[in-house]
Amino acid sequence: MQRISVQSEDFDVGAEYRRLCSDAPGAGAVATFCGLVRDYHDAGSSDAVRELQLEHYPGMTERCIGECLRQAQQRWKLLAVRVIHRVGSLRPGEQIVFVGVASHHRADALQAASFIMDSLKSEAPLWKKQCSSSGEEWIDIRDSDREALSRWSAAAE
Amino acid sequence: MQRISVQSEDFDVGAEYRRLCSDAPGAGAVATFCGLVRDYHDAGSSDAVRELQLEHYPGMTERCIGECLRQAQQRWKLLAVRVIHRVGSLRPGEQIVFVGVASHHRADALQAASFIMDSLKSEAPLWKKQCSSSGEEWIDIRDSDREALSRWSAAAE
Amino acid sequence: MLQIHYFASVREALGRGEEQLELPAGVTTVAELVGHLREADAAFDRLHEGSRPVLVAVNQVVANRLGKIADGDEIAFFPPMSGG
Amino acid sequence: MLQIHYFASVREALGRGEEQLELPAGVTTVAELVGHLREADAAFDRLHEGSRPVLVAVNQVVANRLGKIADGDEIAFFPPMSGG
Repeated sequence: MQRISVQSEDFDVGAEYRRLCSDAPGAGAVATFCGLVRDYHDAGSSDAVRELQLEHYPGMTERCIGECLRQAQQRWKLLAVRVIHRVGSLRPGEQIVFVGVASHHRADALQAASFIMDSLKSEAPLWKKQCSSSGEEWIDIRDSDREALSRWSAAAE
Repeated sequence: MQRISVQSEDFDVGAEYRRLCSDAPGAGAVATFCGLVRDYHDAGSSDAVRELQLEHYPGMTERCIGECLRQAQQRWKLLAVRVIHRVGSLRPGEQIVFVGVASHHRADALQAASFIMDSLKSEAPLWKKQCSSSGEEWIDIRDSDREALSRWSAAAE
Repeated sequence: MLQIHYFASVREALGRGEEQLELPAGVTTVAELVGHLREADAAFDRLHEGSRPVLVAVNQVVANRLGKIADGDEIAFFPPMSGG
Repeated sequence: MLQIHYFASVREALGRGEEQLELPAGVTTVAELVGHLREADAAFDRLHEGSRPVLVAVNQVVANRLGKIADGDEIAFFPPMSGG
């Protein structure tokens, strides 16, 4: 059981958690991750972010997230997975992304949630533009995000 | 900001998530883990579990969980942490344990949640007794739980 | 006919999000299509001189320079992903 | 006086959850206290013959056999933890 949504509307973490539990009645573990818009991008920058614009490639985004989930299902024993990614205009403090995983054992749920976040960040066609008092700027992928994903391929060898 | 509860009452994952967000207003990442009572203990066993009794050492449990959180705070940059562990009589499907972590970046929240679960399982004085049609049985710590915790000490070296 | 999409900084640099293009004669790979577009469009050419790589997807799958292109394909150009 | 607690399978095997004990003469370590209790109580002795280890906490901190014991301490005996 897996559900993927790319949407401009906000989501309710409590409701998503309850749905994972009902999608996976025998689960012993449910891990969730929620990403929120921070009010700065780089620790060194003093510019407060006023808005984040999230653009995506409709169709390909859902397909790429589906491929991340397929890989996660191959590596871990998962009972239910939920991914929501918001697009459009977001403000600091708002929810951007949700990953929820239900499994029998805790290591599967926690590792899969971590893997799904790492892979969708580098592989799903989504782009963030940050608007602050000093102007607008497209955000580049962080080196740490590239490294986060490459760790998983090393672990699989 | 950290909150620890050892209680017989159930808890609301959505409400705990919202409290983590308000405890950590600048957070970019919130990871949660919830453990549920499974209806079997070992995959090989066909005995359906009817009840799980959770006994603890009042005072020492809170102290040990606090020590797990202190270690997590030293290893990762965390903005807010919440742990709830239920005690008393639980039925299959019920929530047993909640760990929630808010941080700036996703790796801190996800790794700390995983570490806290691994360490409280092996270090907090809580014991599970499983009641099924074939009788009552105290559950022993799994080898996999011991290994899960020892991985973290190896990672710190 | 190719259906071409541009996203994010690529879309902004070109001033358009999509267009249709008659499959140019002799173009069978991503590298050949990119070569054709760089010659035909100065703004597209400048994109490839910049520090931010331009990625290509053929029919919604990321492709390298050797990726095959055929009439009717959906092609997209965009910078590295930064979602999540 | 020592305040002694027993938990889980240890509590059930002994049939009691807590008791008070006058600090026995010559007992200054966990190992000496365990030795004293094994001599004084056959059920406690049998616990230490079993396959499941018996852990000891002194004042709510897990102690090894060399851990110090003094009058007024809170001592607890229990099997390995299995919470979470």
